[in-house]
Amino acid sequence: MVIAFSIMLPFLAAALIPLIYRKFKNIHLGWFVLLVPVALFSLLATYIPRIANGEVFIRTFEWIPTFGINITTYLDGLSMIFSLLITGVGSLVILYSIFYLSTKESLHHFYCYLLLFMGAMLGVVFSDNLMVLYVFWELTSVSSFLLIAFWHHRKASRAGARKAMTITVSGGVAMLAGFLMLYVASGTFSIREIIADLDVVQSSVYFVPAMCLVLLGAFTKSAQFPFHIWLPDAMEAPTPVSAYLHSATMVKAGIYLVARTTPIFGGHEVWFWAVSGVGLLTLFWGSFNAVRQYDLKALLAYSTISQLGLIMSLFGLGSAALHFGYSTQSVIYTQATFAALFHLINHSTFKGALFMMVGIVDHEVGTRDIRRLGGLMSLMPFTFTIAVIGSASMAGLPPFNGFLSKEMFFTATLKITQLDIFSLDSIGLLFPIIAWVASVFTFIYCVIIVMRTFFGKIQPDRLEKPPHEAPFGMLISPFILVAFVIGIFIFPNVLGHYILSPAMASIYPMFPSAEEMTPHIAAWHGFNTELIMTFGVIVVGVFLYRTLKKWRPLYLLIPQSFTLNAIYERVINSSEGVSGRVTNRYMNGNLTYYFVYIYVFFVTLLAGYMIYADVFSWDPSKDSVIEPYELVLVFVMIAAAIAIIFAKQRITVVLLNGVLGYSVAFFFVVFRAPDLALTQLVVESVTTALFLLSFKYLPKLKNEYISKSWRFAKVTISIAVGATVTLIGLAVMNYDRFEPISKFFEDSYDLAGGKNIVNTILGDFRAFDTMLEVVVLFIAGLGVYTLIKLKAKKGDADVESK
Amino acid sequence: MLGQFIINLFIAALWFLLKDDPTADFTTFMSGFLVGTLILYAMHRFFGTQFYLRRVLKIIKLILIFIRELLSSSVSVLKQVLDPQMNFTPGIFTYETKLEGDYQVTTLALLLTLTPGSVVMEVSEDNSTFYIHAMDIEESKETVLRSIGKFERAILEVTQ
Amino acid sequence: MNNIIVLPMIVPIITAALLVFLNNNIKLQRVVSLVTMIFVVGTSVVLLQLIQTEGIMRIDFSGWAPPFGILFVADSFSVLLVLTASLVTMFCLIYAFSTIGERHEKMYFYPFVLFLLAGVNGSFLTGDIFNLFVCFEVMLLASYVLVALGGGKIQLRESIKYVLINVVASWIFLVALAFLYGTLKTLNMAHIAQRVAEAGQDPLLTVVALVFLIVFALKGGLLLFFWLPGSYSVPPTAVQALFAALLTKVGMYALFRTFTLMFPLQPEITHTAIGVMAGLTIIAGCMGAFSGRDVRTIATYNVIISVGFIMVALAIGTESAMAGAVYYLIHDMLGKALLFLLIGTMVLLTGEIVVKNMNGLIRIYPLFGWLFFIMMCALVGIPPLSGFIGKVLIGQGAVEAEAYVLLALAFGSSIIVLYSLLRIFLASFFGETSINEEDKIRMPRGAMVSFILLTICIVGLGVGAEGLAVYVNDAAYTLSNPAVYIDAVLNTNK
Amino acid sequence: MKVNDVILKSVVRGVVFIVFTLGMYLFFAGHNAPGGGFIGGLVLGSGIVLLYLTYDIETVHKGMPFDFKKVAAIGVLLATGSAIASIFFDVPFLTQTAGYYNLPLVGEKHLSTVTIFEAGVAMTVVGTLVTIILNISEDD
Amino acid sequence: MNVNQLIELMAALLILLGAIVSVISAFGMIRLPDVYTRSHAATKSATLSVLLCLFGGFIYFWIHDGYVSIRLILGIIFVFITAPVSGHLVCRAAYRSRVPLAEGSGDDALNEILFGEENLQVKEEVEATLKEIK
Amino acid sequence: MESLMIVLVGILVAVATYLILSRSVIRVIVGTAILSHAVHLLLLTVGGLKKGSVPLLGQAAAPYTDALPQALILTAIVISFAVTAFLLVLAYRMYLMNGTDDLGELGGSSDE
Amino acid sequence: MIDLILKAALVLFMVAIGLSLFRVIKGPSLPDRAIALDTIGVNLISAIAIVSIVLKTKAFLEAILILGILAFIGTIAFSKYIERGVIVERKSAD
Ligand code: NA
Ligand code: NA
Repeated sequence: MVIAFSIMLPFLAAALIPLIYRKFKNIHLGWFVLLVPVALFSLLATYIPRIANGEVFIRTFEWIPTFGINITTYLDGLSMIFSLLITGVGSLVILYSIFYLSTKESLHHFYCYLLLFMGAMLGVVFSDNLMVLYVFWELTSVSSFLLIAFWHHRKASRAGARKAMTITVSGGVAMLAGFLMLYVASGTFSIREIIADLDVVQSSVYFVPAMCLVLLGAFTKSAQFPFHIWLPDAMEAPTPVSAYLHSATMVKAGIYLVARTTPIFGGHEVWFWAVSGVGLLTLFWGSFNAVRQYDLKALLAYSTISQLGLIMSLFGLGSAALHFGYSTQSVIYTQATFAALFHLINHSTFKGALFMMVGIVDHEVGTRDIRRLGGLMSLMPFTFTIAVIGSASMAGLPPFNGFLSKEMFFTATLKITQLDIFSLDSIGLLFPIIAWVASVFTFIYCVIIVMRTFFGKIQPDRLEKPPHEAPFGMLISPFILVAFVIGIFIFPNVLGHYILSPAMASIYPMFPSAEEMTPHIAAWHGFNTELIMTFGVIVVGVFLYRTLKKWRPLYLLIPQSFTLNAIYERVINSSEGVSGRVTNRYMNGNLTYYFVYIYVFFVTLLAGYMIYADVFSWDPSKDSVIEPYELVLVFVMIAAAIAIIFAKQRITVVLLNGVLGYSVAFFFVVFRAPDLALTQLVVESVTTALFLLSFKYLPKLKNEYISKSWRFAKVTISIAVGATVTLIGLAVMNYDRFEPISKFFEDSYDLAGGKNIVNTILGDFRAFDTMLEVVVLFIAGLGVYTLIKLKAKKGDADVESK
Repeated sequence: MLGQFIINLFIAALWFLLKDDPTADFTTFMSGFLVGTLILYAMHRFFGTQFYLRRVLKIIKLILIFIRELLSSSVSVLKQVLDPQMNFTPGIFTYETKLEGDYQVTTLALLLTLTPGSVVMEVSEDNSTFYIHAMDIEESKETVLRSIGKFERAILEVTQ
Repeated sequence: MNNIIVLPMIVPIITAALLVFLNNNIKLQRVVSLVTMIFVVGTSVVLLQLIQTEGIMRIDFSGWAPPFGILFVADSFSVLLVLTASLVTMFCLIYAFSTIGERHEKMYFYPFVLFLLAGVNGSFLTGDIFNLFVCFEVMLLASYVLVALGGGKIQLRESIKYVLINVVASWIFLVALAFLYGTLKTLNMAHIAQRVAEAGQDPLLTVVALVFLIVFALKGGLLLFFWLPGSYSVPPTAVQALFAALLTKVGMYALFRTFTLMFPLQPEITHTAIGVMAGLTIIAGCMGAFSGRDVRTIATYNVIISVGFIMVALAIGTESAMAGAVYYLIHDMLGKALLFLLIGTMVLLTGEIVVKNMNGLIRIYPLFGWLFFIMMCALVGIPPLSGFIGKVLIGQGAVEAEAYVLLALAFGSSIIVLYSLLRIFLASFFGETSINEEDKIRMPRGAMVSFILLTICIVGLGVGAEGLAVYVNDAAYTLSNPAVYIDAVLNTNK
Repeated sequence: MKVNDVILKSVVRGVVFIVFTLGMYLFFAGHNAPGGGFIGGLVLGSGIVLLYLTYDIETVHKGMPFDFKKVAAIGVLLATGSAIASIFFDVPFLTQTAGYYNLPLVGEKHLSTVTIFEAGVAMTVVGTLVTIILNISEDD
Repeated sequence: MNVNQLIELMAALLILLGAIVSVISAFGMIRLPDVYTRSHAATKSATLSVLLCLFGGFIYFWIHDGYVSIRLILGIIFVFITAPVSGHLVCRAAYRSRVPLAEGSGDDALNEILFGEENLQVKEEVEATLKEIK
Repeated sequence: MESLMIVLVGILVAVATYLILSRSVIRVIVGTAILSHAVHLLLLTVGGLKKGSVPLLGQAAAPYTDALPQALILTAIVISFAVTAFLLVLAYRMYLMNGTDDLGELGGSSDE
Repeated sequence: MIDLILKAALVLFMVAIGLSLFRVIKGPSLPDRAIALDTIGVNLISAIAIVSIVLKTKAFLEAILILGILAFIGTIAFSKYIERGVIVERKSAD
């Protein structure tokens, strides 16, 4: 109940915002909003001890039980980590935003979206039901969209929002498909139930496809290569949003998903390679690209991508432990997962601080471009402190928490090379190498952040505002985060025991003891390979930073048009172009073309199938005799019909049509249908009269010039259509399995009191048809009336029909 | 004329009712009508007008005249159609009629048009002049004029 | 007596005919048509409830037992559609009250709308294939008039294309009926199903089924949708919305009945064909929506996409796909009506149709903008809005049937839907406002009412999906077990 | 010279009665012989059209001052009304009742609601036919 | 062969005669030189043929079935009355819409009355141009 | 006779198709009219031709020809009449507004 | 015997219709077509009468009268169209 309340509270608060906004105009809306995450954080924190004791909290509320979609809230170690991050970082970000955003902004929108996001994110991590998880998952995309587009008068904001939404929702759709496969394989949407009955899923044909689809969802959300391209553009959002969604929480939803489904998919080769491979690639690509950025926020965005890759790859490495089932050996590989969880938290602390730092700089000097920044150290000492601590932690330097998890990451990559599964023995060495190279780049951009912003010469003329230190309120949140950065370094095992260990139990539910998988974290762990690697990073990093000017042009060697972003734009644009051209080509507004498509389809489908199934049959023996006068009439009709084609004058066309109609009437006579004959005669006459009446307003027939090939096509299509109808008709005539139901109507006199069978059918047996046919006629008559009486006024350029 | 006819119908109906026969049908009614005709004939002088069936007889006479004309001149048109040389000169001529009133004029025009060899193309606004198209103006003008005379007389007889 | 089944069709007809006498009293016309719609909606709800207790209901007109007479059959599938169609029509009428204008109202606008609905409801309810043709014609004739009503140059130009294609399609329908009668010698849909089963659907019957496929594909916009984009973008907004909500649905409904009830026995031919057509429809719709530059083009191609989406369910044919299709049909009627009402109102307010020429509407009309946003999310299938559950169930069916290509196309299409609608939202609602506060056109009050009601339905259908689940499941069960339907119709003891 | 339509007008004055009589006959004969509401309506409509052809719109309208749209609407109401009436007697929709009624003066007669239905059909046909032809002719 | 059969045969022969007349007049429709002459062939001979036919039919039903067909009689009367009106109207319309008489036609009493003024105008114009040329 | 009628129907359908593929609206409308003729004949033919007498009880002896298709055709005739009437008026209104009845010249792809 | 005669007559009527059809197609003037069409109608009347005899039914006799009416109306309409361009007139001002 409490958990459900935690999910609901932000939504309720969001709903109340318009009210509060109107009531308390002179109090910053953020203060009210701040209550929500603070309350939730405190509430959740009370659960920490019980979670650490291995308790879990489950509760099910029925939503759509018919289709197995129920809101099952589930609080365990894994969701605890994330929920604490969401509410904790959330509190700090809102506090920060109170000083960052002026009351002139449309705050009610901002906080509404933010609360929406918070609720959705809590929903994601608390949901056991895959469908409900998906519901909240998409809600995070939506609220993220709204937040990115917060300053929607900016073109870049709109573009960024669109890109983010398109990519994350696409991933979500793929994930949905994956979930559905899991459902079909397992018969349940409950993650716990799936895990409880793993064999069924793992032996199903859907296993690998489902895994890949779920990963697509995770990778797009967590900005993994090559889907990361939305994240830099998402930096158009206000900085608190970037700090919150696009570094601390939402982008980690993908990681959460990977962690959550590791018990299901982990241990499979595809999972291992996909998660760790993509993660490592993202780690490298993000750090590599961060170095070339001039915008501090863009730099942080790429750094976030890179760090997310790091965490992702660690989960991938850790999943290998599941391959063996439980053994003491496997515990070694679970360390990677532990490191992942650890770094997840660490990253939130230092990256949150850094984002806020950048926000402060932006706020106070009006630019984030490192080419215009410099020398701010003395003017903004507190901000500088935050920057140094955050960057150092990110670079993996002691005495900050980043150092600990970074070392553990190196350990994991080194350990994995020892495995002889998944062909790791041959190419496993790539892991530590790439990890190291990426760390070098990480080091470089961390140095860039600090050096280019706070050292060097100040350039006041290139800044928007005269620089000075940020107001106190704005500094509170980053300082709290920085405090965590240091605090965790000092007391890592508190975190390990109370927070990380229960999460390990969630990821490896089949392993008996979580304590066993919880290593003792120590800053000093001997003079080992990892430490050498760290030294190497520093040495090479410093060297490369010094020579940055010399090798930076190397980035230019990658042509602008080959960046992923450019390719994305190009694919979108060119497919838009192609789609437009193709669509306009066939939907060209010319009715004749449409008829050609229809007829060609008609002939292809029907004749095609008839040839395929050999449906032709013809048996004239049952036919009635052909009287000579009938034959003559048939020829008259054919002659009239063909003459219509060649007729030059419209009146000829219409009169010949009349001849056809009269001939049809005569056939009705010959074939014993008196009512039809009467009706047809009158109707045909009236129709002909209507033609003549409307000729007053219609032009004379023109000589239609048509090319030979088009005429040939027309003739071919026409003959094909006619032939198809004829062939089906002949086969139909030869089909006599069933007796017509009409015998029944021959009792019309007894049943309906009429001797004219046709009339009794029309007036009684099928009177409903007649009733409606009268309605049809009436509509047509009324329609003709309105068509003539209600004319568009001339010069009335109504947009309605533009 | 109409009055007499209605009385005749009335008598027939009376007869029909008086018979009080459940199987009464059209023949009963016809016999009643016949009886009525007899009665009317006996009493027509009281009405001060002609016996109405006399006019019916005249109508029949008119029709007979017409049918004879129709047949005789049909043959001539058919001949002309089948004549390989097609030796005739069509044309339009006028005719002043003595008849007056819409119905008289109309009847004459109908009869004229029905007889082959002539079609009434226009009637002047005062209903006095017919413009007639003739198949063979030289030959048929005479015969047409002769028939017109006959028709005019017959029509006058009927309507007076 | 089950006479109640006929009310959703006959009451609109009678009202329409009565309104002809009131054409100068506009207020009264509005009241009467609204009351009629409320009545029809109420009747449908009652009917839906009755079916749950009494099973499939039918009314044999004049008391002639099937297969000889005409009858209406009410199962959950048809009544759900009747209910939705009537609801949507009611909302569109409310919209029309404040937007359509006196000229149209005096020219029998309301009667034509009611006739349209009568045709639609009749098509959903009839159990006789020839009567289906007649009901189609009632609907089509009304739509012909509505599409051309009061039209200028372009409206008439598109109208004639629409009418001509549909006329040809109708005559092909008759050809199909002739072939059907020539082979099966009966017209009652259940009886047809029985005879087809008896004959084992031999190839000739499949040919007949394929002719019906072509006919209903034309009507439903499945692959043969060429009439659709032009005609959907020219009439007045209320009419556009009605068209978008109702017209293709009737064709799709007929396809469902044809290939689940009457000709279900050669799925390797018929359902494969439907699957291929559905896939191509999705692709074509996506291309159109993706490249569209004006709001109407984007909206109309979205209609085409959803046709493909729903037909994927038919091609898949599992029970969950059927349930999904039912949900999605309901969702799509509501959603497309709202979409067209909203974009029509955008055009009305700005006098523009090209997306990039409208800007910043959300500042002037905030609620309007957010309703658009919600509608967009619903159409994309973002939970917990209406498109979600249908999409999930269809996807589930696709997975069960291992129809991965269709699954990919169907799910992929929602991304294009998103992309295309985002284009509108971002460009037209977001961005700098180009209209001054003073110059702004007042939002018609009735319009807002209809938007809000439709949005409530959309949200309600998503969040309260369970509320409909019992009906939807029943509908899906009947669709995948035609014997239930056949038995209900041909069992004369009832 | 102005056109003199004396022949046409005189003939039509007589002929139109034949047409109307035939129309009525067909309408009533329908149940047992060819005919019925639809054909009857068509023939009656043709008769009215014949009048319009012979005379001008105003003259005919003076003699028949109907709004033919409303005639058609009444027809629809009659047809649907006779159908829906059965609902109130708790018999299936569209059920036609027929019976032998002893009417004063006319005697025992076979009367059926089908006749009302067919009358509705006929009126709709007449109304629609005339509406269409008149409106096209009047368009300018 | 009894009397009835004989009469039936007569009726059939009447019909055949009607058919022959019809074919000949249709032949006339093809052969004759202008509308007016063709209308002679059409409206009259065709009328004659239909009358023969209907009369034959009337007799046949009367004799064979003992059925006096009021409808046939009405039909005969109707055709009788309306056929000439049709012929008259079409010819008049043709003339007024300036369909020319065939080459080699004789007098044309109508031309002057209907188109007199116009003809005069045309004549004046022609004379004026002739003067100019001179 | 049935086969001959089916062939006739096929020919009419072919002619109708040819006309429907024309550019002139009048030809297309006449095409639809011819198509409806063809369809009515087809409906009549599938019911079987000359298999019985006129479906009037008492006036002819059983067996009667299949009356059901006749009733269907009657309905179809009425509907096609209604449609054609509306179509004609729509066509000329369209012509008066657009100044052309040529479907090729009308143009109008949806993204104007 | 009678049957044979009647069928021969029918064939002749069909031939007559065919010949008239030629005139409908060929024209050249509108009145030509009108006349030819009228002739076709009248020939159809005869043909229906004969078919009625052949089929031994009275069911089609109404058709004869109707056809007569229609041919008449049609011809009036046609000739008015030819003559005045309009079919149904408004009361002329003078
Ligand atoms: Na009838
Ligand atoms: Na814009």
